[in-house]
Amino acid sequence: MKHIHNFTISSNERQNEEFVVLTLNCEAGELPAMVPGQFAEVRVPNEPAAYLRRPLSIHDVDYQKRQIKLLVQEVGKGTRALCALPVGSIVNLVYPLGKGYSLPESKEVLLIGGGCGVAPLLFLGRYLKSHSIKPRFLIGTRTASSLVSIDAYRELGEVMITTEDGTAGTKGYVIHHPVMRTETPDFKQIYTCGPEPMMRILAKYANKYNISCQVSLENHMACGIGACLCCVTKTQDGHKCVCTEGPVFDSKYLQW
Amino acid sequence: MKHIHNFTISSNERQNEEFVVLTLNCEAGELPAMVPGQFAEVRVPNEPAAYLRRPLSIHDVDYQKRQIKLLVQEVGKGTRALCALPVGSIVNLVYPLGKGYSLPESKEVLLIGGGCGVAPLLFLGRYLKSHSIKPRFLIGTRTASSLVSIDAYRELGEVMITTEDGTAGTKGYVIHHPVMRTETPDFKQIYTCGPEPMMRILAKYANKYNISCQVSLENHMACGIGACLCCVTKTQDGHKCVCTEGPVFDSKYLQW
Amino acid sequence: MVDLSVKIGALQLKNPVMTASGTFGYGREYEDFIDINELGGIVVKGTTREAKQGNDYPRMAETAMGMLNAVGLQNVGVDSFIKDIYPGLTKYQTNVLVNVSGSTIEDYIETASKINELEAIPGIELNISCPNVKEGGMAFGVSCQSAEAVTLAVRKVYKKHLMVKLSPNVTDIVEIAKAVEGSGADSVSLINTLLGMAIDSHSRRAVLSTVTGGLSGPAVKPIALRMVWQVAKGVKIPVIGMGGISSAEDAIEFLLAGANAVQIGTANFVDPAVTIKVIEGIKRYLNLHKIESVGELVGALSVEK
Amino acid sequence: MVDLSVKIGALQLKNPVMTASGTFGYGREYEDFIDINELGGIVVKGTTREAKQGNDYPRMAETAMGMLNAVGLQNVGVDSFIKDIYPGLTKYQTNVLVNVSGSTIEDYIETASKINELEAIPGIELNISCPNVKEGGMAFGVSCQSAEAVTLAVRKVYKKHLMVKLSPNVTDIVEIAKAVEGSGADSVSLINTLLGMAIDSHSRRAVLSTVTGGLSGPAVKPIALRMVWQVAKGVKIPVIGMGGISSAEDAIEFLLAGANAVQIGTANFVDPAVTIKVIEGIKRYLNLHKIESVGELVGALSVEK
Ligand SMILES: Cc1cc2nc3c(=O)[nH]c(=O)nc-3n(C[C@H](O)[C@H](O)[C@H](O)COP(=O)(O)OP(=O)(O)OC[C@H]3O[C@@H](n4cnc5c(N)ncnc54)[C@H](O)[C@@H]3O)c2cc1C
Ligand SMILES: Cc1cc2nc3c(=O)[nH]c(=O)nc-3n(C[C@H](O)[C@H](O)[C@H](O)COP(=O)(O)OP(=O)(O)OC[C@H]3O[C@@H](n4cnc5c(N)ncnc54)[C@H](O)[C@@H]3O)c2cc1C
Ligand SMILES: Cc1cc2nc3c(=O)[nH]c(=O)nc-3n(C[C@H](O)[C@H](O)[C@H](O)COP(=O)(O)O)c2cc1C
Ligand SMILES: Cc1cc2nc3c(=O)[nH]c(=O)nc-3n(C[C@H](O)[C@H](O)[C@H](O)COP(=O)(O)O)c2cc1C
Ligand code: FES
Ligand code: FES
Repeated sequence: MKHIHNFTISSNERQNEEFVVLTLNCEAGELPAMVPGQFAEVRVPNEPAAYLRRPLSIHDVDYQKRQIKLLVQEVGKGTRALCALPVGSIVNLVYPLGKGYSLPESKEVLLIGGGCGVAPLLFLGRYLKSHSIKPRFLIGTRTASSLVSIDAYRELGEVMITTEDGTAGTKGYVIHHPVMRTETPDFKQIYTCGPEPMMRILAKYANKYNISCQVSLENHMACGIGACLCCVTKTQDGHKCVCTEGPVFDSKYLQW
Repeated sequence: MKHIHNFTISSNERQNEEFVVLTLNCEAGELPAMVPGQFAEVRVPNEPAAYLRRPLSIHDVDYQKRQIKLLVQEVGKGTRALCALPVGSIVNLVYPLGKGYSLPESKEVLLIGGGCGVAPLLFLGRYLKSHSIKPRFLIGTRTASSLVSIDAYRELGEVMITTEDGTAGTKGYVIHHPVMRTETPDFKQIYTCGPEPMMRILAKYANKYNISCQVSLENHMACGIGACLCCVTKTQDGHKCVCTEGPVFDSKYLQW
Repeated sequence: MVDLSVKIGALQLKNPVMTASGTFGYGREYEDFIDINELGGIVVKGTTREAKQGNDYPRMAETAMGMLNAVGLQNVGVDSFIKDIYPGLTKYQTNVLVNVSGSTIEDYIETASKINELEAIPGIELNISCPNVKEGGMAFGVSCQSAEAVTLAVRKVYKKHLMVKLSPNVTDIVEIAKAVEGSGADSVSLINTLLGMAIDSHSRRAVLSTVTGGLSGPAVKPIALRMVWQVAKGVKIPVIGMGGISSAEDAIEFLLAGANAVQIGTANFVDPAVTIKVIEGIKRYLNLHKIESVGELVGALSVEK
Repeated sequence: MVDLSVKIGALQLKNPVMTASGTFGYGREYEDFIDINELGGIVVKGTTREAKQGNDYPRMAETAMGMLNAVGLQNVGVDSFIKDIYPGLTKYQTNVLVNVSGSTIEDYIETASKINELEAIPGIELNISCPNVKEGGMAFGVSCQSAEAVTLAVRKVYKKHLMVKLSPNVTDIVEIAKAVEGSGADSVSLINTLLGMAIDSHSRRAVLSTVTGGLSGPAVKPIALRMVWQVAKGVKIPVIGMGGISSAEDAIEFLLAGANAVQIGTANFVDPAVTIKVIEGIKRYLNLHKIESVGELVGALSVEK
């Protein structure tokens, strides 16, 4: 069941130049059950230039504290305004939306994130762990200082890193990491979220090695609930809405 | 010379349910010289519904501290947003605009304010006093709790009050106050700002007793600088812009 | 108790608030947020003779207090609508209208006559104003002759309430409204979206795959209100007003301008419960102003000085 | 150094940023805020044969990211303009265009021929699109025949740059643009305001004394951009784009859509220094993208997928 709830910002932690983690407390009471990969449509308060809501992944959940976390990358007017909100601000969310990641058939999983695509992977890691699956993370960024929440991932499992400039981990893209370069990958399931070019390469990789691959797509959304049909992606069954049929898809289902 | 300056809100003092006094510090340096009755076009920050600037009178000035005060009555989206601004907020002003009140020929003056029309009278009182004219105030409101800044006026001169419900001062409108009801008024100049019906009555009164009367008009403004011609009022010379030819007019000049 | 009910020809609405086609899916998308049965009516997605895949992605762009869309009438087609979707709509205790689109007059006739058979659908909204498909829609809505032709043709096969949705992308919308009135329309609804465009200055590309798209949301309200006012003065059939309505005040403005009912579109995306809030707000307004029936507001605008 | 200069027919602009008529007074209103000489040009207030008192108050209403105005061409008339205002304009080192309005073709001819004599005025903008006066203006701009007639007539008496300002309140703006091109216009500017309306729901009255008025500001940008794109593809003469421009990005979008220059209107009210900021922003953009001349942006929109 989807909800419209007001949340109060209880902390606003800047991670680096681009990223902020917002912790939101639900004013309305209990949080509904959520699945990693699901997202919220967030109303940006006090920003004349952001009329529509902004889709943001559930980064983390604490049902007991009635808290969710959002990891926000500042890319434009709406995300900038959100990242500037002081503690105590009220934000309105429509959530939880979309279909999240599903549990793997094999326990050998690799979670691969790039850019703001790392957002859903924390919640996913926690979720997998609670299902006795040990997550391993492969995080790719431009440079060391763009890495966020690494400590939180480390608490859950092994973290591998690539940076384009080599300032941390392996130099290059995620696909250049040693774990990806062996002819006998030691994982059977990829979960990924990040820039589309990265995910397309991973989808190809997964095909080649006959690995299952769940990708989470970004998309321009107006409603987030399947009503406007703005957010389509091409699938084997034609246009499908990313907001309701996704954002997580099996890569094989997409016309990539 | 008109300016575009950023100001920082250094205090936000709620007077009562409707009124707030904002103290603004000029970030750019020295304040330009201002005349009472002049106004600023204030950009309302973070309010999607207020696209255009809002005209607000200069309520008070402290050149040394580089401070101005605005007295804001909450009547709609823009004024509500301004009254909610926390200390430290930045607001942008185009100012000082329009023609203010001019010095009287006689020293016997009465300053009459109603509603948010009291705003320019504090600055005017101070200004008159600095020109060795003792201001007397007649303030009319709906009810006692709507009175604002009375102590500040008292510092400058005698303050007379009328309230519609009789909860303070004389019961009725300003025109019902004893000072207005004698056949030999002891003042030769009225300065007024307030609801138009009140000012029209005062203009008639002034005509009858051959008293000079300067009124400050409200008006829907887009630019505040004489460029759009939206803010006209009918005068003896046809349509004139309230923002540049006024807001203060000699009541005889208006087609009332 | 104030009376919120209105009549649009033979349609009895419990209140004047409907949802706009293409913004409310088939109703079910909003069931988690509101009770659909509390609405005056819903207009479901634009439906065509054959299934349509719609336009390529990207299909939307945000603009100042509005949005452009270029969905292009993606829908399952009338047959699949009747088989798979209609059964789910019969449960609603409100007026469910189907928005009918087409590229040729035959398309419109075919779709309308099929929907004519559906008991639980008391009316259709004839979309002759969609700016997002090359072949059709808007072409019909921008000339009197073609608007007349398609309305006459559909009127012959469609026996229930025939609402015709007008395009704002015209020099004289009253002329078109009169033409469809003269051709048998039971009511007119307006406005559909205004043809607009968005460009990304840095990539130097059009934002929408179709380059141009339809503008909706608060930005268009002043234009919509003007057109509703003009049309309401020009025709005798009921007028359903829309374009940027996001609050009870907005809705009341349209009623005052002469609309007998309103539709809410884009605002549903910003607040999925907006329709119910608008209904509550209209109730409050009537109580505040001591007006007994919402019908008294219709056309009650005073334009004297 | 990037090259910001553009040519509009015989007009040499130091940059593509002009101000829009009716929003910039006679320039002097902005002298405290910016150096007028840094602008590509200014278009002064709508000028008519006789002085006009304009419409009654209220003349403006704020709307979502925009405003309605119903000024109604208040101006001193062409004779007083020449005597009292023109001398003050001669000092500007930029293109000063006069916006010419009228109710009859004779009005336009009379005003244009008088302005033809003014040495310091290199061009006029023929306003056939003002929606705010009953008798004239827009009536000329909404049909090809009348647009043609007035352009032809003025072309005969006006020898310098003749820019014709188009109305967006039409079904097919390209058709009108082509008609004025064929009648001797040197350039077209667009868009003038869209006809809109505002209502105060509580007083149940129209906000404007004239009931309807002209909509401008960011709200209309998507529509303006679309029209500029269509017109630029349809005519060979230069196109001057406007409608909601408030930033350098906005201005660049219009250039990409095919405008050779832009005008800024309503945004001047929100920020009296906006024009200079837009010029600076265009400069920054060119440097960032390593583009040598602003002319390279004109029509450079990519619409391939
Ligand atoms: C399901 C989903 C989950 C997401 N999760 C996160 C998250 O957890 N953290 C995060 O930082 N971001 C996330 N995003 C991306 C985020 O929604 C966009 O960055 C945001 O909407 C941009 O808004 P803005 O106002 O800052 O940008 P704008 O000023 O509107 O635009 C800036 C740039 O962003 C692009 N853009 C705008 N909206 C979107 C959009 N919806 N999708 C993709 N690009 C867009 C524009 O084309 C433009 O290039 C998610 C997107 C989706 C669809
Ligand atoms: C020269 C001048 C000086 C002023 N000085 C002060 C002052 O010192 N303190 C103060 O509180 N107010 C002052 N006002 C009035 C103030 O500008 C308006 O109350 C304000 O603009 C309303 O904005 P809003 O967004 O709150 O209202 P909106 O939501 O825009 O509208 C609410 C109501 O206010 C009316 N309104 C909107 N704008 C104006 C306007 N410019 N003039 C008159 N009515 C308007 C609307 O018609 C509507 O009925 C002054 C006005 C002028 C012209
Ligand atoms: C995403 C989207 C899809 C739409 N699809 C349709 C449609 O299929 N048929 C139709 O007649 N109108 C369609 N419209 C137009 C709306 O029904 C409505 O006329 C318009 O959006 C103006 O109202 P609003 O400003 O309240 O949204 C669509 C609008 C949007 C935003
Ligand atoms: C207050 C006001 C007055 C205007 N007066 C005129 C005018 O006299 N002549 C004219 O051609 N256009 C006039 N316009 C239209 C503008 O020049 C411009 O075409 C329109 O506002 C769109 O641009 P913008 O969105 O940047 O304001 C006026 C616009 C406004 C807001
Ligand atoms: S965003 Fe509206 S359908 Fe997906
Ligand atoms: S507000 Fe623009 S001229 Fe007065």
